[in-house]
Parts: sequence; C-alpha cells; structure tokens
Amino acid sequence: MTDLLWLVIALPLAGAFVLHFFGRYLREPLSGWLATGAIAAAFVVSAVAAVPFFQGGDVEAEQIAIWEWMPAIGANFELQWDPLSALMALVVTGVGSLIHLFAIGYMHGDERFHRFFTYLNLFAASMLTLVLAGNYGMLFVGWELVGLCSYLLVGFWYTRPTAAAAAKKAFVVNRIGDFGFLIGLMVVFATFGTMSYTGIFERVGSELTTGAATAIGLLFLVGAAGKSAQVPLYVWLPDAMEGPTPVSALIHAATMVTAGVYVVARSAPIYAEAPIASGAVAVIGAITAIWAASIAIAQSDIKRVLAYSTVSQLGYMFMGVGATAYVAGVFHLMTHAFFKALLFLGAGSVIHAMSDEQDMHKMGGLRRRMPVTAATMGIATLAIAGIPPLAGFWSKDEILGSLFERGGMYAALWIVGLVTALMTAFYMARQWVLVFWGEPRWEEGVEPHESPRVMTLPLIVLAVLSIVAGFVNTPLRFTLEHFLEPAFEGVSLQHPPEGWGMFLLLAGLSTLAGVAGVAAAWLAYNRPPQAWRRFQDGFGRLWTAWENAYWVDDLYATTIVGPGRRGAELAAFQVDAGGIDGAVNGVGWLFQRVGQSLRGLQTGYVRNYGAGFAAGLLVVAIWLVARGI
Amino acid sequence: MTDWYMILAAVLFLIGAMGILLRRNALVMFMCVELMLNAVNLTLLSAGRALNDLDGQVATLFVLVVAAAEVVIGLAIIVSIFRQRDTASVDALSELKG
Amino acid sequence: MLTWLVLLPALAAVVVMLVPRRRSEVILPLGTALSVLPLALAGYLFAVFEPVADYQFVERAAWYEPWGISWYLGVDGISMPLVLLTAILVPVSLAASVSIVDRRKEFVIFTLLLEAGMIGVFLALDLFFFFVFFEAVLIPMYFIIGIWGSERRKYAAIKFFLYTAFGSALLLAAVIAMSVLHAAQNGAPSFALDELAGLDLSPSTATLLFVALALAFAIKVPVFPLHTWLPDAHVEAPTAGSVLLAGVMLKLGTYGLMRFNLALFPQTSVDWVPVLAVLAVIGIVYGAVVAIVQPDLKKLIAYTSVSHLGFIVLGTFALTSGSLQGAVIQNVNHGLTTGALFLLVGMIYDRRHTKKIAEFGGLQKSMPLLAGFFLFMAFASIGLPGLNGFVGEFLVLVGTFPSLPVYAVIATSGVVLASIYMLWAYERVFTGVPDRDENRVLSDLSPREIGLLAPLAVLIIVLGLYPKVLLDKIEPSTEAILDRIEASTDYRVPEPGRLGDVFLAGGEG
Amino acid sequence: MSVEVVIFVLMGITAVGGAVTVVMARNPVYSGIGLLGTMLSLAVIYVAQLAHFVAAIQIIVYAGAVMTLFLFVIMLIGVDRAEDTSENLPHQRLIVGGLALVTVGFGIFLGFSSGFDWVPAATGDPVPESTNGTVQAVGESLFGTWVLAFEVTALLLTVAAAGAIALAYYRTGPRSEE
Amino acid sequence: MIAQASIPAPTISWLGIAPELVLGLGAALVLLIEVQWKPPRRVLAWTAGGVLVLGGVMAVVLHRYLDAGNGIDQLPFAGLIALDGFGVFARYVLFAVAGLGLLAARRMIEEVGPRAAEMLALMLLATAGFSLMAVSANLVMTFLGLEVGSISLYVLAGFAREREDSDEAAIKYFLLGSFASAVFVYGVALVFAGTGSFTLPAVREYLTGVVVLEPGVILLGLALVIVGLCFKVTAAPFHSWAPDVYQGAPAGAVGFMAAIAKIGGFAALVRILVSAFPAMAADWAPVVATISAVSMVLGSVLAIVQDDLRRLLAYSGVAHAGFILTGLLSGADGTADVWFYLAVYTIQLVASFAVVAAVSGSSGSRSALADYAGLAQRQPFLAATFTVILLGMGGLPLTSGFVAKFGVFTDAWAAGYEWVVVVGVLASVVAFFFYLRVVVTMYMDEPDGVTFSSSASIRWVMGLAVASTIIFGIFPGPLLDLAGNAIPL
Repeated sequence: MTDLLWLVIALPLAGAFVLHFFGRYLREPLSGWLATGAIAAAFVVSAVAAVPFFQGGDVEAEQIAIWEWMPAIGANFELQWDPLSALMALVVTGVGSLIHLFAIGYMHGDERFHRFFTYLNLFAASMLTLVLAGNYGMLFVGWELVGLCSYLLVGFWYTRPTAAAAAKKAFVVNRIGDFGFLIGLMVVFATFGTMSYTGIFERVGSELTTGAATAIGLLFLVGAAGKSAQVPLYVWLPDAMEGPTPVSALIHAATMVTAGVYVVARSAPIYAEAPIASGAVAVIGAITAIWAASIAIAQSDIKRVLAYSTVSQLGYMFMGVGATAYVAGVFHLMTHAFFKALLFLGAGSVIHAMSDEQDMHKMGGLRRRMPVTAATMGIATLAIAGIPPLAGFWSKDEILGSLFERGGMYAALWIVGLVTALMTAFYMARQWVLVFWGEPRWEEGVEPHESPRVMTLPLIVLAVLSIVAGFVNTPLRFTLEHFLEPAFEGVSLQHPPEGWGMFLLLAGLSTLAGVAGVAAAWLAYNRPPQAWRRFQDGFGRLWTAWENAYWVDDLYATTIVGPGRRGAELAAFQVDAGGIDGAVNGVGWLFQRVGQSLRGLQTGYVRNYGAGFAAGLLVVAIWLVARGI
Repeated sequence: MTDWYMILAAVLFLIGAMGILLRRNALVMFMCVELMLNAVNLTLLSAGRALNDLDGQVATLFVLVVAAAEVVIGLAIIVSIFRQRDTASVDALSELKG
Repeated sequence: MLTWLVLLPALAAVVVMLVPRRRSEVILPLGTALSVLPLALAGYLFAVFEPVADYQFVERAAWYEPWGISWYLGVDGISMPLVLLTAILVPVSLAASVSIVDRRKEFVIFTLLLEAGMIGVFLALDLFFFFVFFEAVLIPMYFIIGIWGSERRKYAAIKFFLYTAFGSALLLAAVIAMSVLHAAQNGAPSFALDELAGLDLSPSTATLLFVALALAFAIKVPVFPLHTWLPDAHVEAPTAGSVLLAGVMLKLGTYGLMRFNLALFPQTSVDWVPVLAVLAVIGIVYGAVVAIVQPDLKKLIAYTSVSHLGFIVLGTFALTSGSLQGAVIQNVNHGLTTGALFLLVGMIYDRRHTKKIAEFGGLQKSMPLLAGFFLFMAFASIGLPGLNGFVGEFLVLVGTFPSLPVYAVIATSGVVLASIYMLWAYERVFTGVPDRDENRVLSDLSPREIGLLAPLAVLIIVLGLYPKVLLDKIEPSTEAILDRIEASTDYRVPEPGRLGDVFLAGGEG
Repeated sequence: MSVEVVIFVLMGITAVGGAVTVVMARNPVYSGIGLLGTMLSLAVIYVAQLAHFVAAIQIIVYAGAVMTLFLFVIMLIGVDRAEDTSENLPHQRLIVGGLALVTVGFGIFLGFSSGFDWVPAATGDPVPESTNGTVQAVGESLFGTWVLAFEVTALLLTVAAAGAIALAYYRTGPRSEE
Repeated sequence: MIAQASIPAPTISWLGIAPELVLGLGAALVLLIEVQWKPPRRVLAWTAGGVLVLGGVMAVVLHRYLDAGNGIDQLPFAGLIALDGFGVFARYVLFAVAGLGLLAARRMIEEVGPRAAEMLALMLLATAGFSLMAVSANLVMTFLGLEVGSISLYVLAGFAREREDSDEAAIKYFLLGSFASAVFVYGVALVFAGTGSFTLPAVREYLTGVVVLEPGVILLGLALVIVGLCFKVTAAPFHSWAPDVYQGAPAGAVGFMAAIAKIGGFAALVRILVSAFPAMAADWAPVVATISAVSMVLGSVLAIVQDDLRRLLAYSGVAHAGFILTGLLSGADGTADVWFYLAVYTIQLVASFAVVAAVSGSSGSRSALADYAGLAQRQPFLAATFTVILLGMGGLPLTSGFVAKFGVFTDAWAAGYEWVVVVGVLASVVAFFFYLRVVVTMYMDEPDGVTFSSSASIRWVMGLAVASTIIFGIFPGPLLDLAGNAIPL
C-alpha cells in the first residue's frame, strides 16, 4: 500500500492543478466538491496505508524514494512512513476534509470561489509534503510551501490592505524563523553529510556532539517558533485572522502552525542529545502559553481570541515536546486540531451568520438562533478548558503531568501551565458566553441564522471528535503511545507520574483550574454589558495591556521595522546613490575636470605650442644624454 | 677645434629656437628657423671634416635646398595670411584652440 | 557544431538585415523564428551532452598561428546550461518586444548579434576569443540600452559600457600577460585555457592575474561595491535588454570567475576566498536591503540581482561540491526568474508607462493573471522550495556552510530580506483597491504574453522539482574543478562531520 | 694660434651677434640683416674648413636668393618698421628663459663632466685632402652616391612651385565677411 | 685637373624607386595636363587616381621581384634606400591610404576651383615624399622625404584660403613643422657626428661593432630624431599642432594629411630605431615608453572634453600614436604589429574624416559634435559605417582595431613594459568614452534640422574602410603575415 503513498500528496496537488487551470469553467459548488473529494481521497489513502500501524506489532518505518532532487546535499524527494507521519497525515487530511466541506458553504458567493479551493488543496498537498517528507530538505519544501499557501490565503481578499499586509507579515515573520531553520539544516548537513532522517538518526549516537546537537536544536527552535507562532515570533498569527475563517481553522489552528511541534517531535533523537535545546523549547513554550493566554482574555474580536488561544495552546505543545514528552505533545496537537478547528469553524459560522461581524461585543444571545453552532462550540470550549472527559483534558493533563514528573525547572513550567489552563478556561468561556448568552447586542439589520448543513456537519463531526479523541491515550489505555512508539525508537520519552494517586491529584488540580476559569467567566459575563465592563475595569492598566497585546506590534514597529527601514533608506539613497555611485560618477567627473584643465594648455598660441614642444624635447634630450655619461 | 665649431652651432641652434618661441612676427620666426638650419649645416660640415668624410658637406647642400624650398612655401603662406588679415603676428592667429 | 551555434544567430542577423525596410512588419516574427534555430541546436546538444567532466563537441582550428590563437570551442557542464539559457531567453525577449516600433530592424539585429556574442563567451576555450566575445557583447547591449531605453538611456548606456569595458581592459592585460608567460615558458604563445592552466606562476604573478580577472568578472557580476552600473542599466534598458542583461550578461561574470579564476589560479583562489566571500555576502545583504526601499519597480528587481548574484559568487568560492553545483544552477535559475520578472515589469510598463511603485496599487483587480505570474516569479526569486530559485540558493547555502560557516549564516539573512522586498513590492503594486483611475482599466495579459511567460514558468517548476536534468550534467564538471584545486593546493573539501568537532565543539570541550 | 682659430673667433662672434640680432631686433629688416650676417660669417667658417663649394652655395643661395626673398616679402607686406616686442603671452618668456637656462646649464654640466665627446667616431686629426670640398669632389659625391637624394630635391622644388602657386597665385571669389 | 676627371655614371635601380618615380612624374603630368588642356577636374582626378594605381602596381611588381630574390641589391643608390619587406608594406599602406584619401577628397577637388591640379599634384608628391621617407635607409634621405611630404601638407592645410581657419592651420603647421624638421635634421647631424654615417645599416654596424665610450652625442642626436618624428606622428607632448591643424585644414584633405604623415613618420621612426639603434634599445625604449604613455593618457583625457569632432579625432590620434609606440618597445619583434596597427588605423582615420567632410562640406568648418545629432536618421549608411569605424578605432573586438591593439600590447608586455600596457588598456577604456559620445550623438540625439549630404565616393570610402575593419578584425592572418615580413634591413 505504501507504494501508492505518493497519492496522498498527489491527490490534493492534482486537485489544485485542475482547479487552477480549469476551475473557472466549473460551476461554483463543483470546484469545492472536487477539492473536498481530493483531500478526502487522500485521507482514505493514508488511512489505508496506516492500517499496519493500527494493527500493532513490529512495523518498521518505511522510506519511499520518489525521485532525486539535490543529491549533493542528500535532499531528495522521499517519503517517511511511520506512525508519527501517519498520524499527522490523518489529522491533516481528516480535519482538512471537514474544513474543505465547511468552506463550500462559507465561501458561497465569493467571486474567486474556485481559486480559494485551489489554494486550499495546494495547502493540503504542501502540508502533507511536510509531514510525509523523508528528509529535512523535503520537509523544508513543505515547510515553505505551507507558508506560501498561508500567504495566498491570508491575503485572499487582496483588496483589503490589512489582509495584504497581514499576508506579507505572516510570510516575512515565518521567514525570520526560517533563517534559523535553514542554518539548522546547514549544520545538519555539515554534521551528518546527509539530510535524510534515517541517515541522520543512525548517526546521532556516533557523529553528533552535544555542541552540534544543541546548535541544531536551538536553530530548529527558531524555525519552529516562527512557524508555530511562539514568542517572540508569534505576532503574525493574530494578524493572519484577516484570511477567510476556514483558512484560520485549517492553517492557523489545526495544521500548519503545528509544524513546529512536528519538527521538534521528528527531531527527537537530536533533541535527546541536547538537553539545553530541549529545555529552551519548553521554556519558550511556557512563556508563549501564558503570554498569549493573558492577551486572549481581553480580546473582543472573536477570531483574535482564538488566534491568541492557538498561540497559547501551541506553547503547551512546545512545553510538552520540550520536556521530551513527545507523545503528550503530539497528543495535544491532535486533540487541539479537533477542538480548535471546531472553534474556528464555529466562529466562522457565527461570523457568517452575523454578516461578517467579528466583534463579540456586538453579539450575544445567539444560542437561540444558532443552536448547533452554540452547542458544538460549547463542547469545544469545554474541551479546550480541560474539563474531563473531553479531549483537551486528557492531552493537556498528560503534558502537565509530564512536566511535573520531570521536576526541577519543569516543575516551575508546570505551575505556569496550570495558571495558563485557568486563563484558557476563563477566556474561552468568556467568548462562549459573550457570543451565545446574554441579550442580543446586534447591529441594526443583522439577522443571524443557523448555517447550512454543509457547514454544520463538519461542526458536528468535530464536536464528536473533540469529545472522544481524548480516549486514545488515557492512563487506562495508552493506545496512542504504543501507536507512536516505533517513531520514537531509541528516544526516552517523558511520562506523567505513575499511579492513580498522583494522576488524580494532578488531574484534580487541572480540572479545578478549568472549572474555576469557566465559572469565573460565567459569573463575570453572563450579565449586562455595564456589569462586565466594570469587571474588566477592575483589572486596571493590566486589562489595557492585554487588550493591546502588550503593545508588542508597536514595539516591533519602533525598534525593528522603523529603524530597519530607515537603515535601508540610508543604504539605498545615501550610501549607494550618494557614496558608491557618487564615487563612480566622481571618477568620470574627475576625468572631465582634468581634461578641461588640460585644455587650458592648448591655448591656440603657436608659440605656446613651441614652448611645450621645446620642453618635451629638453626632457627627452636630457634623459637620453644623461644615460650616456 | 671641432668641438668649438659644434658648440658654436649648438649656440646658434639654441638662439634660433629661442627666437621662435619669443618673437611673434611670422617672418622673424621663420628667419629663426633658417638660423637653426644654418646651425645644422655648420654641425654637419664640421663633423664631416672631423670624420674625414665629404658626406657632411653634401648633406649640407641638401639641407640648404630644403631650407630654400621651405622659404618659398613659408613666405607664400605668410603673404597669404597678410593679405587676409593685415598682420604678420602669429599671436593674432589663435582662434583654434582647446 | 558549436561554431554553428555561434554563427546561427549572426547569420540570422544578416538575414534580418536583408529584409527591406518597408516590410518591417515581418521583422520581429522573422527574427523570433530565426532565433529558435540556435535554441533547437542548443537543445539538441544538451540532449546528447554526456554527463562527464571533459569538454564536449570540441572544435579547434588555428586562427593565427604565430600568436598562438585558435578558434577553440567546447562545452562542459558549467557552460552547457548557460548556453541553453541564452538560447531560451533570446527568442523570449524578441517576442516580448512588440512595443518597440522605432528602428525595429536594428533592434532585432542587435539582439541576435548579442546572442551570438553571449554564446561565444560561454563556448570559447581560447582566452583570446573569450575576451573578444566578452567585450563584443557590450556593443549590441549598449545600443539596445542607448537607443530603445527610457529617459536617462544615454547616461545608463555609457556608464554600462565604460564600467564593464574598464573591467575587460584589465582582463585583456591579464590575457596578454598569460600568453607572454606561456611563450616564455613553453616557447610559443598560447591562449588555450587548458594550456594556460599548466603555467608555472609565481605567487605574486598569480595574485596579480587573479585580481585582474576577478575584477573584470566582478564588475560584470556585479559584486559589491562595483554594482552601481547595474541599476541604471536595468532601469533604462528596454524590456528585452533588461531580460538579457540580467538573464545572461551578468552570468558572464560568474561564469568567468568559475571557469577562469578557479581553473587558472587554484592556489590564489583558495587564498582569496575570504575576500570574495566577504564581498559576496555584503552584496547579498546590501543588495537586498537597498532593494527594499527602491521607489522604482525595475530598479528594485535590479538590486535583487546584486543580492542573488552574491549567492553565486559565494557558492563559487565556497569550494564544495554542493556550493559549486548550486552556483552553476543558480546562474540558470536567476536568468529565468529575473528575466521573467523583467518581462512582467515591461508588460506593466507597456500598459501604464511608469515603473514607479507609488503609481500603482490594486493592479491585481484589473490584471489577475499578470499579478499571478508576478507573484509566481516573485516567489521563485524569493527562493520558495519547489521552484528553481530555492534549489540554487539552498545548494549554495548548505554547500557553503561546511567551508565558510559564518558567511553562510550571514548570507542566509538574504533569504529573509528577499521575502521583505518582494512581498512588500507586491503588496504595494498589486493589492489593495485600485485608487487611481488609470489602474482600474488595464487589460490583462494577452495570449501572446502568456505564451512568453508560461514556458519560463514551466521551466521554473521543472528545475525546482527535478533539477537533476541539470545537476547530472553539471556535477562532473564541478567535481573536476574541485579535484584540480585539491590536487594543486593544500585545500581539502570539508567532509561532513568535521563541523561537529571543530566548529561547534562547545559541548565536548 | 692658427689662422683658423682667429677666423673662428671673429666669425663666431659675428655669427652669434647676427643671430642675437635676428631674435632681438625690433625691426624685421634688422633681423634680416642679422641673419645675413650670420650666414656670411658661416660662409667664411666653411671656407676655413675647406668647404669651398658649400660656402659658395651658402652665399649664392642663402645670402643671395633666400635673404632677398625675405627682404622682398618684408617690404611687400610692409612690416619694415619697429614693432612692439613686449610679451603678451603670460609666462612665455619665463618658460623660455627657464628652458634656455636648463639647456645652458646642462650644456655646461656636460662640458665639465668630460663625458661628452662631440665627434666620438672621429679617428684622428682631419685630413685636408679627404674633405677638400672642391666642386669636383662634391659633384662626384653628389652625382654618384647621392644621386637619388639629388633627384629628390627635384620633387621638393616641384612641391615648392606647385605649393606657391596654389597658395598665392589664384584668387578665389570675394572673401566672405564673417 | 679640373676638367679631366669624369664622374662615373651612377647605377640607378629604376625598379627600386619605381613607385615614387611614377608618383613624381604623375604629379608633373597632372600639372601639365592642367596647363595644356584645362580639362574638367574629373579628368584630373582620374589621372591622379590612375597614377596612384600605377604606383601601387609598381609596388606590387617590386614586391614580387624581391620575393623572387634573384640577387637584387637591397641597398641601391649606395644605401640611400632599402628594398625590404618593410618598405614593401609601407608602400602598400601608403598607396592604399592615399587612394582612399583621394577618394574622400573627391568633392573637395570639385570645389577647390582652378587649383585642383595643384592639389592633386601635392597629394601625389606628399605620398611620394612619405613613401621615400619610409623606404629611406639614409638619414638625409629620410629628411628629404620628410620635407617633400611635409611641405606638401603645409600647403594642403592652407588650401581653403577663403576660410581664416585654414590660414591659421597652415601657419601653425608650417612654423611648428619647420621647427620640428630643424630639430630632426640637427639630430641627424649629431648622429652623423657620433657615428660617422648617415646610413642606417652602417650606424647599426658601428654601434654593434664598437663600444662607444662617450655616446652622449649619439644619444642627443637620437633624442632629437625621436622628438622630430614624434612631432610628425602627433605623439604627446609634441602633438599640440594637430588639433588646431585638423580643425582648420579643409575637411576634404585632413584625413589624407593626418594619415599619410603618420605613416611616413612612424615608418621612419620604426626604421631608424629598429634598423640603426637596436644596440641602444635599452636607452631609447624607456623614453619611447614614456612618450607612449603620456600620449595615451593625454590624448584620451583631452579627447573626452572636445566638442568638435575634428579636434576629438586629433586627440584620439595622439592616443593612437601612443598605442602604436607601445609596439615599438619590443624592437624588431614589434614592427609587424606596428604596421598592422598603422594600416588599420590610418584607413579608419581617413574614413572618419570622410564623414567629417560629408557633414561639414569639404572645405567647411562645421564639425561641432552637435552637428552630428541624428545622423543615423538622415544618413543611416554613413552613421552605421562611421559607428563601425569609431568602434574599430576604440579597439572593440571583432574589429581590426582590436587585433591591432592586442598585437602592440602583447609586444610591449613581452618587452617587459607591463606598466605601459596597463596604462594602455585603461586609456582605451577612456577612449571608448569619447568614441561612444559620437555614436550617442548620431544615434540617440534627435536631428536639429541640419541636412547632410554624402557622395558616392564617400560611401565607397566608408564601405571599403568598414570592410577592412571587419575583415581584418575577424581574419587578420593574411595582413599580419604580410606585416610579419615588414622587418627593416
């Protein structure tokens, strides 16, 4: 079956290709269905190919060569098929299919409908390239292509200047991360002489020094921080909400942004040699988690809340993989894909219903108009808040447990995680309450309505997944752990503490945090606006700081972008045009000047000429005669 | 003795050359050229004598002929210019320059 | 065969010359059609080109025996891709030149002569003829800029010519010097590359010659700080001129560096690696930084060439297998990508008669296809994996790192900057709502224009995904260069793994 | 002190004096006279050096024909009056003076350096017979070894004739007043 | 005693001087025809042309005869002239250039009024004079040839009497020329004093056979000879007459004048230095190198700032003189390259002035660079050919000018004068600038209403010059081989 694995990438790619060239000839829904079909087929193919892993037993990871690309640096097109990539592929294609489906409804009536699905399919192909790649070179192909698709999709409504700027910002900030990632790749090649996973991991023990491993780990962290929106490179993700909501769901929640987590997990054998780099991953994750969570508390834009929430949750995943609890990290990646996609799609449904209104202050009471959306989003909110037995509880708890068990610095991170969990529960519940409860605060002329079936169906499916997905890895039954084991062969994994006592204690704590957060939000926000405004004012300047995301964008603008631009202008207009080119033109000018002044010698007076002649003669004569004496 | 002839010739040559550079009357300048040619003649002749070679004298004759031919053309040019401009000063002829 | 490759464009020029002036409407189609002949021949040669290190299809005939000059042509893996690139870009630029109405016949003739010269440069294995072609290409390009350029064309044309001629003057002196040395050492002068490679040079002589050659080529490339002719020339040149200038003529410099500096002066090359690497890296960063704030779209793309060509120079002097291959293939990639970008700018210019970025905005609304192509080419230029630009840059960077780690790291920032200048330009030109009336009514690409861009786009994808079509043929030649350098110097191409021990040995102490 | 030395000193002084007159005289006619004096002095010196034929030609051609022509032209174009000899070119006299000074200085340096021989190829004292410039001796040489050069003087004279005609003989139309 | 001794009849090598003889007689013939029949000027021109052709045929015959090598005396007339490959090539170049010059002067001949016969005669005589100068193996003979040629040129410079410029050109040329001639002949006299001979081979033998302990006088003579000839070839700093004379002299004749004087001057210079003074090469070569470098730099830099095409060409000629002199640095090895350079350059020079004549009128003075604006639109052929010529003079590859520069630079490098070559290549870049300025004006400036006329003869000149420029640029072999035999005896 793995012989046909390339179809997983090829199917959506073909979909994109067909849609690109012939999309305009298809009627509107047809192109959407085509795209959905392509990615659904990819899901089927990957599911079938993954069957051996589900069956358990000793299943070897497979490398499937496709064609040689840059053999000189060991970067070729080859696929890696092991449980980790299988899981990622399933998540991508599965969640992707649902989001495609949703988008058929959401993008209804857009004049570039087929173009949207072209990009979606292209994105799916790129993301699958990323996760199925058999070496870092090919991984980087996918890594960059998803960035491209993100650029295209964020800037889909290109006539909005904010969208175009956000798209550019997303790509550029990602590129800054890539700067590190690329250098990491160079170090990898310089160290191992190849880029293929198998080649590298075989030699990790023998060739890799701690120094090199740390370098690679930290450099990969830079790249991962860019792609997965970690501090300090997370700033692009909230802006990326300018894109259509299915894009936010697919790219900026479920799949692309998790690529960083994937890379760290994939590079587990290298991180295993570099505890400092691992620790850095965890610390960055922790900082991001609490930092973004705090910002999310005060956001009023429905999608921005989700964006900062995503950043925060990605921080969780980083904490997990940083603590070498790779399974926990990947587990959270998976569950997060479900409930966050659900949240985004739900938000999309709301925005769709509210005629593109995104300000939660102008919503309220929607539960009656949109029961399905309200219910599914409620489930997702509880899931992300970590309320048992929903999916988020299990995965989050496993991360927290692993941090606790690891001890030392990681114990401090555990506290951070716990606080973040509290905040997460609060702001998610706040959102849910603001949108669906209370009295309607709608603008004039807005008539919310439940979304069509094509949009609600994915919501329902995802809601189900958000409920049940947690059970794949519980202290009762570590299914996922066993499933992923072949991918982390030879790497020691961090686990939560053994024993029910500890589990119940820790789970109790995190559940308490979740419940407390939800309850606080309910109490604070299920009231008239004046009341919750007073509540917010109670936080004083802190709330303003959160509302403005700690003014980080302004900070970057004044410290990096502004000086950078002034520097570039200095280089372009002073140094280049004035200095270097001025020197070049100065040479020309000098010749002209010398020529002009020499012209003065040619006075037109024949006797002057005679004198010049005589002078030359004298010099020659004296020179020659002097040689003779 | 020969050296003195040669020195005399050199002095005459030098005076002629200076005359060309110092006088602006075309005719006088031209006379200075003749002076220089005479100096050359003296040189040729004296050298020929010192070398016991008659060729020096013969060469003198050729220089003399050349001088004569130059005179013809030079004076023709000067006359031509004088007819047009009423001056024999070469300093007046400095339109072409630069 | 190779002689014909040089002669065909020249003969085509003669044919065009014979077309009576009153039949001017046939000139451009005829010229384009004729320029396909060299392409066909080059394509055939490429197809039968064996992936071995030796020169192939070699032709040699004495030209003037007493001076030791011979008509000596041949291709190897380094020149073959460039020949093909030239043959591809010339028909494209000709076909793109419909907006040139005034003195069209001369234009076609000059372009074809330019092609002959450029192919000659890549084929010549005799330094005399290399120089001849190297300098001869200046004239057609000079006229193309000077006659059909925009406002400051005269200034740009003369600057271009003099600047590059200054470089070639030094080249000439060096070439003469080498032949004289050959005469002194072997009894007879010679200009053949392989024979001059055997010269016994004192270090100081080799350094002088190396510098002269490097300077000549660096101006052509252009390497910072010798680059200021380039923006002027590009901005003023007509579209076809810019395409060929950026696409091919800059490659004469990088080609020269690789072909002659490395081959003739291995030891000096190794000694001078730091200098050239520093300049290359400065060029990469500086070109990109300066490009960011350019107000003129064409000038912006011109500065990106400074940056991209810096990668090639860096790759050339990093002296590893990957970096050299990357440098060669980046030559081709940059030619295709930047050529296409200039075509696109030309198409915009034909419609709007301005290149000022501030004049644009929201063009995607009226010209979605053009915008799409532009974005595609922009991403190819940025170095998006899957497109050709990445292959070259990635090979160069990854190949450079083992030998020049610090430079590679700094050069990588060029990748970041590339996304800034390209995407910011795209944002300003194409996105947003068109707020000027003249930007709203522009017509999108015509089928002819699509026909010009599509082949380039296809090539860009093919080279991006399957660069082996070129790499297979390049590799033996680049390996041969490295072998030669290793054989004649102490330099050793770094082996993988060394870095972990030497460069980053922090952990183990 | 031989006769030749006496002649040399006397004629040398007159020759140099004539030459200086040529350069210094304010009136071109005096310059002409000075030149004539130099030429005659040289003719005497030629005789002293046994160059009889050359001396004769010197007087006939130079003093006779050439100088007559000069004086004729002086009269013809009417510059036979004192002219302003002040220098109007800036630095000209300074430059010429400097050049002359350097030349003379170098000459004196050469004279004292004793490394300069005017006729190094000379093998010994002059032999009067060998350079006795009688008409016959000179004629033999002139029409023997030098015959081609002699013929070339014909070309020279043709040039002079044709040139003089071209320059002076024809009058083209009225001068355009510019 | 006086009467008896008969003078033995000299041996005359008629063939040896046949080309010059033809020219001299031809000049006389032209004058006679004019006096006798007053025919249309066309007839005179054709006669002169025929004479040149016949002279050329004689040169060919002489060449064949020499090649056959059947015991001909190579130093006839007691060594006054030398019959060698050097002279053969010199005559070829001279006759070819004179022919082109005659063709270019075709319109001037029509316009010059009744003086056409004199003009033609003077052109023929000038050619004869410089030809003699080139074949002469005797310094006095060289001087005579120099004077025959120079005096003819003085007259030609002043030929356009209706223009004041022409007078000025003539008097400047004449005064400075006579000054330089006097210097040259003084140098000849001193060389004679120093070596005891006027004959070049004899001088060489003397200098190689004897160690001259006090060579001061020879060196002084040599210095004067070099300077005198450098004046003729417009090498700096002895060039100052050239721009003024080129600008003032009638356009129809300037090309001829400039080219032919350069050929004669260089021929004499090369012959004297290579044939007579190889033993002193260590002394004169640095001087020549310096003069060469000064010429290249000064000529190029001054040409940049000229606004008048003729002055520009004059200064470029100064630079070219410098380039040619570099070939001289390697002595006999370089003569072939010097000749090649001279041949291609003088042809281009004549052609350039043919364009000047076409634009300004044969005797006119309108040669400001601005007048050439838009020539490409008005006279495409003229502009295109002139462009090739200019690029050829600039030394662009694929033109003869490049091969020429390449040759002389190689010689200089081989002779150890690397610095001169570096100066030279840099100067040629500067040279490109001013040549391109002309091209820019012709092609890239709009015409300002000036009309240009070109005649068939000028188109012929341009066609031939361009053909030679390109052919010798791509296939220089035959000409180089021919020049390779141009070694003086």
